[in-house]
Amino acid sequence: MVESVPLGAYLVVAAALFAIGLYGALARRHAIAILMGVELMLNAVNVNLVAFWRYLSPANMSGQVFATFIIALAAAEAAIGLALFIAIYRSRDTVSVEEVNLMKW
Amino acid sequence: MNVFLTSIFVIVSVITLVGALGVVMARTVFASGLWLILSFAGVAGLYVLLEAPFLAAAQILIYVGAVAVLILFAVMLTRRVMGDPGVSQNNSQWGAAAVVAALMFIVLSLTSVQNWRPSTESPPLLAVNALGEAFLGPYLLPFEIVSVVLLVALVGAIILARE
Amino acid sequence: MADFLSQFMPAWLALIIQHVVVGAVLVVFALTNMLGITWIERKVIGRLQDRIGANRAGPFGLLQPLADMVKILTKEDITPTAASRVIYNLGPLLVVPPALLVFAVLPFGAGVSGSDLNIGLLYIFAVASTSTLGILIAGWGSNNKYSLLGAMRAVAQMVSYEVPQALSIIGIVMLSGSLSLQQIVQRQSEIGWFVLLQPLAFVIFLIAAMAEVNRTPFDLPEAESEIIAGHHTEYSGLKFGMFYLAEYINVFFISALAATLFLGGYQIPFVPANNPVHTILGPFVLIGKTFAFVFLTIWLRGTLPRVRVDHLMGFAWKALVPLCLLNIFMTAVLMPLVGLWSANLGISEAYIAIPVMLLANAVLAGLVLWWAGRSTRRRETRLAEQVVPAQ
Amino acid sequence: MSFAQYAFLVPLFPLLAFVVIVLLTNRSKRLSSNIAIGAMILSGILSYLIFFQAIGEGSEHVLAAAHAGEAPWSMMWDWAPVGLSTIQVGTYLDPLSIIMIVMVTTVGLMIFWYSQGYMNIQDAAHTDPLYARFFAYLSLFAAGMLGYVISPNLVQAIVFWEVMGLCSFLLIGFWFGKKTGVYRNGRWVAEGDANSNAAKKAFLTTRVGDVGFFLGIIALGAVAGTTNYSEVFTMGTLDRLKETFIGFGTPTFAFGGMEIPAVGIAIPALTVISLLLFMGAVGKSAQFPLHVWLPDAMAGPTPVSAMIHAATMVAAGVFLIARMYPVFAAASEASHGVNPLNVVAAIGLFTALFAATIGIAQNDIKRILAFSTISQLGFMVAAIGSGAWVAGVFHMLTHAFFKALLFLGSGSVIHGMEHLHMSHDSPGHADSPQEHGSELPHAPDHRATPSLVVDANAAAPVWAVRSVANPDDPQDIWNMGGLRHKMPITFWTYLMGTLALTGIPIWAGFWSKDEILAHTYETHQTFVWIVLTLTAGLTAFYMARQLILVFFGQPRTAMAREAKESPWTMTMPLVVLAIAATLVGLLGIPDRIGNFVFGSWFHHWIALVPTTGLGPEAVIEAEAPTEMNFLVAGLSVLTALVGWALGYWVYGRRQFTATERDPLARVRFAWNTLQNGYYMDALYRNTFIRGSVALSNGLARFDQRIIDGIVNGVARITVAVSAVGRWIDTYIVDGFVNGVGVVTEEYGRIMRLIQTGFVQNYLLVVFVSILVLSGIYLALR
Repeated sequence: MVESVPLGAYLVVAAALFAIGLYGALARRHAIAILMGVELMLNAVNVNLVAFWRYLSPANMSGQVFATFIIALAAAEAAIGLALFIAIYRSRDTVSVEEVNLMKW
Repeated sequence: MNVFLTSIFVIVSVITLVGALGVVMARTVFASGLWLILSFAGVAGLYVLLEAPFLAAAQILIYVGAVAVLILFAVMLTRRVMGDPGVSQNNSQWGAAAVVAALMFIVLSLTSVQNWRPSTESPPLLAVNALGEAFLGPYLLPFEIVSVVLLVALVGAIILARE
Repeated sequence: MADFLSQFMPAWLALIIQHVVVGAVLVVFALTNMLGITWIERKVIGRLQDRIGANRAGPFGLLQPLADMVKILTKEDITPTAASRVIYNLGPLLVVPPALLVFAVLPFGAGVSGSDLNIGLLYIFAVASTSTLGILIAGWGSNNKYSLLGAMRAVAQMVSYEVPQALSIIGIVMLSGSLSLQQIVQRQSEIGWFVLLQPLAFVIFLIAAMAEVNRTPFDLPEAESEIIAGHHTEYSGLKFGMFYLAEYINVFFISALAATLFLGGYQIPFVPANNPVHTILGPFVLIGKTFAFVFLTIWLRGTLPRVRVDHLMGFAWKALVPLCLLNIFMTAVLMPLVGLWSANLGISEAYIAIPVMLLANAVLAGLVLWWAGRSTRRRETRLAEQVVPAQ
Repeated sequence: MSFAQYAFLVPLFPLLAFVVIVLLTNRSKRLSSNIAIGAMILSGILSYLIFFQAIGEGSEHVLAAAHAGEAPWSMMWDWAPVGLSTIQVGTYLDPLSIIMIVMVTTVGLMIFWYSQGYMNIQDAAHTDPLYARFFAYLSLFAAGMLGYVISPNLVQAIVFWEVMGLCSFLLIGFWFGKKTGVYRNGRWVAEGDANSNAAKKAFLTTRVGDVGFFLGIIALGAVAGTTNYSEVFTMGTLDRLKETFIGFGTPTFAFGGMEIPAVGIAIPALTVISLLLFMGAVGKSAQFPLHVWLPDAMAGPTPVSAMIHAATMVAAGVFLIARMYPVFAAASEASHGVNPLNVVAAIGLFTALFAATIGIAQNDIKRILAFSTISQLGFMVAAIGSGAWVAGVFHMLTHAFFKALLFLGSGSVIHGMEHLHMSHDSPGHADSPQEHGSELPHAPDHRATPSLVVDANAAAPVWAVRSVANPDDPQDIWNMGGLRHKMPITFWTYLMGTLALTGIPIWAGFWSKDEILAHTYETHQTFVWIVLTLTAGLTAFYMARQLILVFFGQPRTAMAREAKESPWTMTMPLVVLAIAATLVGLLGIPDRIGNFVFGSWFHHWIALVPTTGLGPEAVIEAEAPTEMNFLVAGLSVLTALVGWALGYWVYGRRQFTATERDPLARVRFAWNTLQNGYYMDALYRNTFIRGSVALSNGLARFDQRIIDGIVNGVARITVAVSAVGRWIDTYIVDGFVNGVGVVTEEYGRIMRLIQTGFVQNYLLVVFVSILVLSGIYLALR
């Protein structure tokens, strides 16, 4: 396993995933789509954590532990975020972040 | 063996990245959600390749089975039920965003590709048991805090979402 | 097999061929059973309703499933014009794989399973949880508001009942100290079948499993008298067949899982676990136990009325989940004690664990029933007081 | 069989009782109180078994084992890993904590038993509606005290300490619905919430001390690396701490051969820690600046007063000083600047005298006892501060018994006085609005009868001067009289308690008080000795006043005439406690007298100090027991007798009426001062509350007058200058200025665009910045 694929390959894939997620978070208009971008970024981080765990210190479970924490927190974040969007949608009839501008200036 | 695993890795990576691109390119948010599932599944595949089957299963269970469903649910709830694809899905700064994302990718890749020295150890045979011991041993406090955070998120989401 | 094949070809090809063969065997097995179950269901329901059931095609109507299949395959394949074609077709495609994939870890005999993952149970729940996606997509893709509402109901139900289903298993995981299904079965030969140790969990698991696979009394998502036919309103022909197929495979799998987790799986009672007879007879024993559960689900379908939709969620979250948590707590407290006592007394764990756990479960069940009865009576009294003014 | 191994069960039983009562049996009153009492009995039995086991093994052995962290006398479990260290919980049974659990469970059990009668369980119509909850709180409280006493480190200690704080809040405010009022135009007018206010006051006041306590724990943990007693109280740790300073910079540094004092602050660690910990004790044990909560706390039910203010919570503060005595002593030895023990002694001494004088002028039977408690706590604190820590702990022990007895006795008196209200509604009852109305149809009359007077002004002290006699107040000693015949058991037990408190020989208080006095005399702390002896005399005087006005003479009101003896559930605990209050002093009889009985048993039991070594030999006796000094003893007894005689001379010679003024009130100014507790409440109101308001007002005025004045002046000058400059401005600078203005405006308009209120923009900026920074990093690497 370790011989088949170098660590750098995983890191580059994770970097690409992160960059795509970043683009999603920066460029999408729909709040839920932004959330999806953030989820992608979190996944990229997780891939990094697990890859480093596997390649650098497989005996120590810290990498997996933190990946699990991130999964749990991402789930919580998604729940809260979506609940917020639904609440916003109810009161303002839109989930486009450009139109939710009550706090501007 | 080498070629076989390498090609699986390539396939899984391509699935992940294509899924991710689909998320940010799709015309409708619902389609984005579907692509997101593909990407999540690809990440789970990466975990399998990295010999973390527990995380792979957790990824499928939580991301695909729960988060993605939640997102699709929210999409259904926040758009007119049979809504049109709408105007452009991207905002005005998408060009700058693309440049920044590309630069980010370059910077991250530059730092990633170096001469890592992989450890020759293999992961513990009963990784799930080791993980459980890690949670209830050195990481007890973070574990409990995460539990509390989840509980708070649960309550908060219910309060926010109910009318 | 891979070892044998690798004499003639590269190792990776041998591995692929092995996996393909095993997978194909499992898929054929699942499909055959599905056909059998549809026949059994027709016959049993018929008998329960004082009819004879299918008896035209072949002896005892045995060829009826084939006839049904032909009928379904030859129906017109409709795609609603307003529906998004890709998504509409994706739905049925996504429903079947999870139903088949879970068979990979089911132990058919000692050492006989597609793959003995050491996270087997987690794998099952992970894969099973993705089946909701197919339903959601089908509901959305049909572009029909009834389909959508039905799909949302179905998903809400399945997501909710996933929680008690998974929680009811925790006790077993604690007792066997492993997520591997082979190990869980092994453990049951040492400490006794888990149905004796975890009767409450068994009942909860059965209820939640019925809801997971949308069987009566939890078949609201697809029952005709609810929202038309739920998520598969618009589907016909082969695509409807997919849903049909997935549902029956799920019924079979859930039955097999219940048998594996609670009834000792492939084990023959009173035969030691290491007896080689298990390798040969195991699959048949397992199928026998499985069909007992299949019969139970059909029996329930013939007997019980459907749950009302507003009671559905409350039952999962307010009754089953707390009960599961109590069960986990009880198991966690009692099992170390049982280990201690058996070590002190020098008796096999099973002889202490079974009476202790049965007693504890009985006490817990009694308390819960007493409390539920009391609160129900109170609520009724309160309602009665509201109806009749105090004057 | 080692009982000590199971010491964790001692606090666990009451805790379980609390959980069971709250969750399951809340509806069944009798069952709830039985559960609470049963749990207390179990704890008590276990405590006594541990006690006898400890006696069997010898206190030297016990202390050495506890100190070395050996099971069963010291049990530790890891609780929460925090950074590099781990917070531990466990049990630490040294002679001090063993004697404490025995005392707390004994007194607590008596109080639990008594509470059944006090809350009228035998009379269903008058049973307190929150009866079960009361016992739940009491159980939690007992669990808190027991857990605190046996805790092996300060972290566990503060956890249980705060549990006690919470319970004291809940219990003092137990009758939170009860309204109090003022007597106006011949009837009672409801005004305030004395109970809930008292609860809040107690909670907040002790919190002031707890801040110090908490900081002290943090400081100790930071400096010593642990708060486990067995690790802190080693010679090595203490010696290291003596030389440790908290602060910035080094005390001195060398420069070219010269020693130059450095800039910066360095505070000796031990002194700071000791003083901070003492702050906690000051709050909890109601010492001088923070004593104000205790008298108000009398608003709670009387068993609560006995529990909180006699046996347990206030003793927790004294216990803290006794427990941390090695730290105090080490700080004192290190003698960097302030000597913490002197501070302790000074505060205690002042409190003792101060509270005793206030006690003279109180009319409420419980309030007299409250000030007496403060005074006696001051006694103990002063004793520990002046080095007589064994005697101080001994006094805490005896005081717990006789003060619990006195409080319960006063409760019995009040209960008897309320007999009239119980049989038929009183005017006070009818007038006082009931918060709970329909929910509490049969509120007992403790709840309904106004007992404290409040001013309408919310900022006024919760308790204030009794301006007019209130004929319905069952707690006013002027409404009593002659109860000796009505309530004989109460009277005789009360007499025992009074004799013990006033230090009459053979009763418990005498021996402990005398040990303190003898110690201070023999260590030549003459001033301390004189003040404490004087306090003893004052104690005798106000107790004589109370006893005479309550029990002697003729009844002064209808209530007193109708008074009945309390039920046996209340009198039996009184009898038991009276026996204890009489005999418990025998444990500490000095060698010279009691050689043939116990011979300074208490001293030999407790006055041990661990050294660096291991095993029982490592424990040495800290000091020789203080010997009986007949001069000191004789003087203190004489003072007490003088106090009694004065009390009789002023109050005992003739029959008073209920509305008559106190004979001492002729000295009007002094009387009012004392009755208002030296106006401490008013002082706090006028300093801290009004002070902060006044400060803010002053600052506002400063702002308006001076700052604004400066600004206005500057403006005026500017106007003048600009008139001159205007010419230059208009013709020369204008173009330039306009140019600048235009540039600025344009710039501002462009910059405003950055503030889009559009999250994704900000995110973009964040990531651009990250890119720039990482670019710089990569370029420089």
